[in-house]
Amino acid sequence: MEIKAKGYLSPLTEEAKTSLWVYLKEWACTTDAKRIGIMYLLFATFMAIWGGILSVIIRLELAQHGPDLIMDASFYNALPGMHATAMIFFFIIPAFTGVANFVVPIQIGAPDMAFPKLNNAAFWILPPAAILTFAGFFMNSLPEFGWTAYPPLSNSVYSPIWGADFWVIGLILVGVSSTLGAVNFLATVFNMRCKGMKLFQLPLFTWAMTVTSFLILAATPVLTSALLMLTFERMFPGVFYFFNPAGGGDPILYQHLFWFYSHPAVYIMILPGFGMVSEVIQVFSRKHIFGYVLMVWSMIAIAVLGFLVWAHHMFATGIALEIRVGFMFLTMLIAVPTGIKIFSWLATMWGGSIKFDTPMLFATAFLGMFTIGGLSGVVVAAVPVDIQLHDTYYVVAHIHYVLVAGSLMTAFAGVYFWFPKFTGRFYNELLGKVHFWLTAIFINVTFFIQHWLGMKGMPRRYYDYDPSFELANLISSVGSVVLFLAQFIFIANMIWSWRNGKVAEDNAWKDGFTLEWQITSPPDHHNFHHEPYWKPLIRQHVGPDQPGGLWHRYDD
Amino acid sequence: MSGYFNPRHLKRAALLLALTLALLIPATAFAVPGSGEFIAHYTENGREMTGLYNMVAKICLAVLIIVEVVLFAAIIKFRRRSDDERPLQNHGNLVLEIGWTSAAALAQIWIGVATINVMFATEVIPDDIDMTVEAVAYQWDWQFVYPDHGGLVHGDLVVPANTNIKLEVTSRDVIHSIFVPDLGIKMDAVPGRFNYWWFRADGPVNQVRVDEFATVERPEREYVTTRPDFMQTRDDATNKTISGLEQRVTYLGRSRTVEEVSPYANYSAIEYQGTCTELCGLGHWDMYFRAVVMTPSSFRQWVFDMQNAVTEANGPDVFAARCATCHGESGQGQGEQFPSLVGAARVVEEGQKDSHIQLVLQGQGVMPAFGQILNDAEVTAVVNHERLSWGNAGGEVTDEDVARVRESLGLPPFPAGGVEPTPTPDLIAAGERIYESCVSCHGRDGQGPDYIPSLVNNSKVNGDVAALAELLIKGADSDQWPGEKSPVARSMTDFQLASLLTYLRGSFGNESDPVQPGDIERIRRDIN
Amino acid sequence: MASQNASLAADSMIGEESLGVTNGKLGMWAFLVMDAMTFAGLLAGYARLRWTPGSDWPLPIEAFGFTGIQLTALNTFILICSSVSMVHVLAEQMRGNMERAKKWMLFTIFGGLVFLGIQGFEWTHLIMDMWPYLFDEGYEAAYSVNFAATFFILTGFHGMHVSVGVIYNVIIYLGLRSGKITKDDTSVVEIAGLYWHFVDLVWILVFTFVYLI
Amino acid sequence: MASHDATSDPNEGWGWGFDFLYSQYMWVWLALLILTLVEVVIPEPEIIGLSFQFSRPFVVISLISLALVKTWMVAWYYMHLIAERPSIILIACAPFLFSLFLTIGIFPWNGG
Repeated sequence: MEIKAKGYLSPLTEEAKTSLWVYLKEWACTTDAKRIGIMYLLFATFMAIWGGILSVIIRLELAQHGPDLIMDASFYNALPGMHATAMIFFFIIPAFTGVANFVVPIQIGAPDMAFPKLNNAAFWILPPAAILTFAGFFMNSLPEFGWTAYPPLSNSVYSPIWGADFWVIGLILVGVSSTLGAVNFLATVFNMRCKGMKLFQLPLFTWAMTVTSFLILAATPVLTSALLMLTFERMFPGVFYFFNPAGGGDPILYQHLFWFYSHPAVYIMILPGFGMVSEVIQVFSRKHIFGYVLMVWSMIAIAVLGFLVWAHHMFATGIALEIRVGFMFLTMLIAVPTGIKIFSWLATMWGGSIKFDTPMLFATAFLGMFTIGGLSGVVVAAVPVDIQLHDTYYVVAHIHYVLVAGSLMTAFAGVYFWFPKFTGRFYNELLGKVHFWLTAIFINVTFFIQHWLGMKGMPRRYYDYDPSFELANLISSVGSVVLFLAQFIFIANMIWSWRNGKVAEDNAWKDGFTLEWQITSPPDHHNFHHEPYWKPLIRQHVGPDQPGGLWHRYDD
Repeated sequence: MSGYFNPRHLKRAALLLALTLALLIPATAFAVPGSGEFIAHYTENGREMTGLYNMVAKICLAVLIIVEVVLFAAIIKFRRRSDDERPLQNHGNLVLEIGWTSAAALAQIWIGVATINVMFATEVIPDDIDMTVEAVAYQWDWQFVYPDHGGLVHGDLVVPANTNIKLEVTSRDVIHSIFVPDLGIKMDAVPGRFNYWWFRADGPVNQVRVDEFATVERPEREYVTTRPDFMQTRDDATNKTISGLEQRVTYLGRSRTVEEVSPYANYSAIEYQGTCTELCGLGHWDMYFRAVVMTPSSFRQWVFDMQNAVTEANGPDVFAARCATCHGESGQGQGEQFPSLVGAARVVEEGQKDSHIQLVLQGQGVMPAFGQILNDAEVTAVVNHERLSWGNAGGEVTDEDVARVRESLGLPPFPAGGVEPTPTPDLIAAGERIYESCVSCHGRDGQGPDYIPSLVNNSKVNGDVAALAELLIKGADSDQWPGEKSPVARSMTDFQLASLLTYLRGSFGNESDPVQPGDIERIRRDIN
Repeated sequence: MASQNASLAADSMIGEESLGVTNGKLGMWAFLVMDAMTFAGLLAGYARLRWTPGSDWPLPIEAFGFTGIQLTALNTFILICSSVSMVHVLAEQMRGNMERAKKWMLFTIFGGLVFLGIQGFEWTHLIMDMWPYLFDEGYEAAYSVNFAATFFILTGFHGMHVSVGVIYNVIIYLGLRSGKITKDDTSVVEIAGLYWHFVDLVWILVFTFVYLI
Repeated sequence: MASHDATSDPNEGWGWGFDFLYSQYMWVWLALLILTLVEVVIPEPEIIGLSFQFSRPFVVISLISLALVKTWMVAWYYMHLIAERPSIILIACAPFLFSLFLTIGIFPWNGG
């Protein structure tokens, strides 16, 4: 079999040209950030299907009152945690890391990442971590404490199962993988920018990845330390009682440490999406971003404030009133930079020339729907309201509006947007549009009704519920099944278009202005044939008759 | 720009319509009629929180509408019409940027200040707490302890209305969270610490309208809620006008079946559903309890009834409620964590009786200790059920065995505190107050005008209690008493009637035995 | 290969657009940020467990006794000396005195090993003599069991870092001895030094919080 | 200025010459040792024969500030922050800031 491929996809050695096995080995050992990025994306796709299957099982069980699909409550209890773990740690974060691996070095004009071998290692930590994390499925000992793993439920007394130990170790490994990735991104962005590219000239996606890497670097280790303590408590019962009140420990301490990571993790999962949407909106509106500097600073503000709000996940645990007031105010403050970003995107679109291809459709729908998730976040920031809604389906609706309508939709926007660069071919526009409409509509069908369920008092992670909630749950379940099935359109589109799509030019969307659009599609092994340079864009206000960056008005 | 009836434009309009449907309808439903709202209506604090939610939601809705309108306007107005279009560049507008930053900040400060007001109003525990209830969670049920009432222990949260109640929430094993949506109660139950919550429940709103004997007009309560729901889950408690149990819970999970007649049907009460909201293991979804709000007099009656109640322990029922979640309905167990009871050495061997009892009382590993959850009779019943069912033949244990093991382990007896009859002076004091409404006919000394029978040395008063009670409950139109004897006791609680009778039988020179509320309960049951 | 080209290119690209340090140094700093936060999580947990009212926490001075503090003060002294000798490795290497650099490196490794040895002795003493309840259910803990637990996890996690640091330094030493690390490869030694100094820095905090306060 | 420049001439690139640097390292070393001794004495003055005890708040505050001074010295001189650009100093300060947030947020104020 002969491997025919262009650009970075082409085999490096003569041997690999004829042998698929050697070619695959070449991929597995690659240090090329682009190939590693594609591997991240493939891995993330598999994990997304896996997490999706879990979520559909959950929804099917809940479609009707009474146990029907799963007869075993203990299996059901494990599912929400496993779904969350798969989606957060093995889908969204690796998916964004994948796109960033491909795009960030090119956007800053670098031939590769700063530590190519480390990059490969960081990726290869993930599959074994995934196997460990989900080992419970093969061993019939699933951890049943949700993805939050609050002790004492998760300690060795109440979860005396091996699956839980493997899950904890798996999560520590994921943490190591993502911190290594973050170290790499920071070194790359700070040290390997091409000539002329100052920090405040960086494309917004690269900025987003920089801020995200900082978040990962400072937040993930705290989760690691909490999980270390938990592991020791599990392994040596009778000696370590960090979180077990039976020995003077404090269950709330774990929650503090956990949320000190897991709140910034929310921004780890959404900031890259913000960056992607910024790129997509600029290109498809033919306008530069509105208020670039404020956009960057609002990202930094979100990141810093993100470290100061973790206790809003714990308002119902009985922490002191004054502390809750402080955390509430800081939480509400986060809405300010987020609002700035939303308004700036709107202002970017305003007065532009907007072309609604699939990436732009996803970006637009993201704007409309993420706002719902953001505003329901303001609602649950108010302490008395939050206490009532805590651990109900309202919170489920809120996080899914943020993570599905936010992270997932932006990831789709990004993948569609850079697909011509990844493969040198266009995706099928019709399939893309069908995929978009099904996704956008059924996200609302699935998750909107859950706000209502939460306000009526249906708690989360319930195997069975009051029959009076049946209709709403049925609607949500139907929505989730269609939403899940619609994603196969996307996968089919990607697979089909990779071989048969329309061939894309270098600047596939014609209006791309960042460096990745100035090189071949797909890029060659070392990205740039000549040392690139960056001509500073004009970031200040531009009058109607002055030249303005790449697209000044011809004449009207 | 070509004409408006260009088919391409029509197609785009259809797409826009679809986008509108996909985004705007659920979006506007976010905080306007149809979205549903809080159901925490039946406490003062709950109404404050609902009001706060409504306010925040309205602000958010306004922001949402602004964003969506601008978004749609941009979509419609600035879509690309020709390929060589080149828009005017602008890279920012300082005034605009400062404007929306400060507007967002101001809105947040507004919400924040309003929230803090509500927080201090609802969360600071007031000094005048009338009653304390300890809510103890365990895997997987609740236990409510009433330290003010002799350490009474009950599986449902029963409280008097219009009383400041302080809940002390804690857990025996893992983290749970108590949640009564209608009353706006939510607090994590963390092992090793007490969390506090307070509330003042409305209770049965129409308690005074007993059939035709409506005597007091009470204004209808103004509820903060005005928004209709697009889907109704439960009946609105405010719309009921019947006496007795105004609203009953219809679903209590799998381990508790909802009885045909609620155990609280005898009291003037209202029932709400309570649950656990923090993932706590296998039976997390099955931790329902009733939150019952009673009129204060009904509550006194209930306390008395509970203190005098003799529960008959039913082994299979106890097993279904406490053990079946893990060990399976027929003791088959689940996986390695939850061993099978069928043929297990501890369960079938004669010599392991004590160790079987000890395991139930103290628990082991995942298994909770039932020593403070089940009383001796219940432990005996459930142990015997396990030893004699599913083909097991392990020999019976007795209450004495359980008491002996409990003592040898140094465990405190359960339930703590004793069962005390209500003291007679209390009954007389209460009865004297109730008699005030009889004075107009019977006179302060029991001797009214000629046509009213005297109560002094009256054979009915001093005779059979059942007949006397029936007379007062049903009324009479007999030869002896022409005209009608009012059914004054129909709307009285057991406690009230018992105290009235005790007063009558112990005053005006009468010297008959006092009447306990429990007697009245039995009499009422016989009458019906 | 791509990686070689990339690293060559990376080195040649240090200029006004970079932070003025090598990729490796920047990467090590980023790694140290992460490591510092891990310790921060453990130390913050320690603070909470210790100062929760009713925690029954002994005063470390009394719980460890005179020998504990004095022995650990000696250990701190050894680690600081080892740290300063690491500085000398770099200084001598920059001057081209590779023989001296090797000697200082040996001294650094020796310091790390002595530190580990003393800590091992201390752990054994504590486990066998002070806290017999750890392995024998017949004994009762005299004070909060978290005192021992946090002690083990903090000093243990730090000890793990020292061990890794010793191995790292041995690798550097072997590189120096075999001549693979020449006087031009200062950045390799400097990065190893960063890690070693960080271990010292964390020990200063752990020593203060766990033993002294 | 940075270390890689030093490859051409070992005596250049650090900005202030090696002899000075050498002595500076040793001064810092000395200071660290003295501070360590002071740290040991503060909670237990009996070690050097003093018969009084410092008050608890003084012990806690002084020990924490001494530890911070020592860590600063190690980072500033031994880890060469003194010779780095502000951006690296910023990176180095970030975990300090965040762990401060963490500790303050986690500390059991009001009994946790």
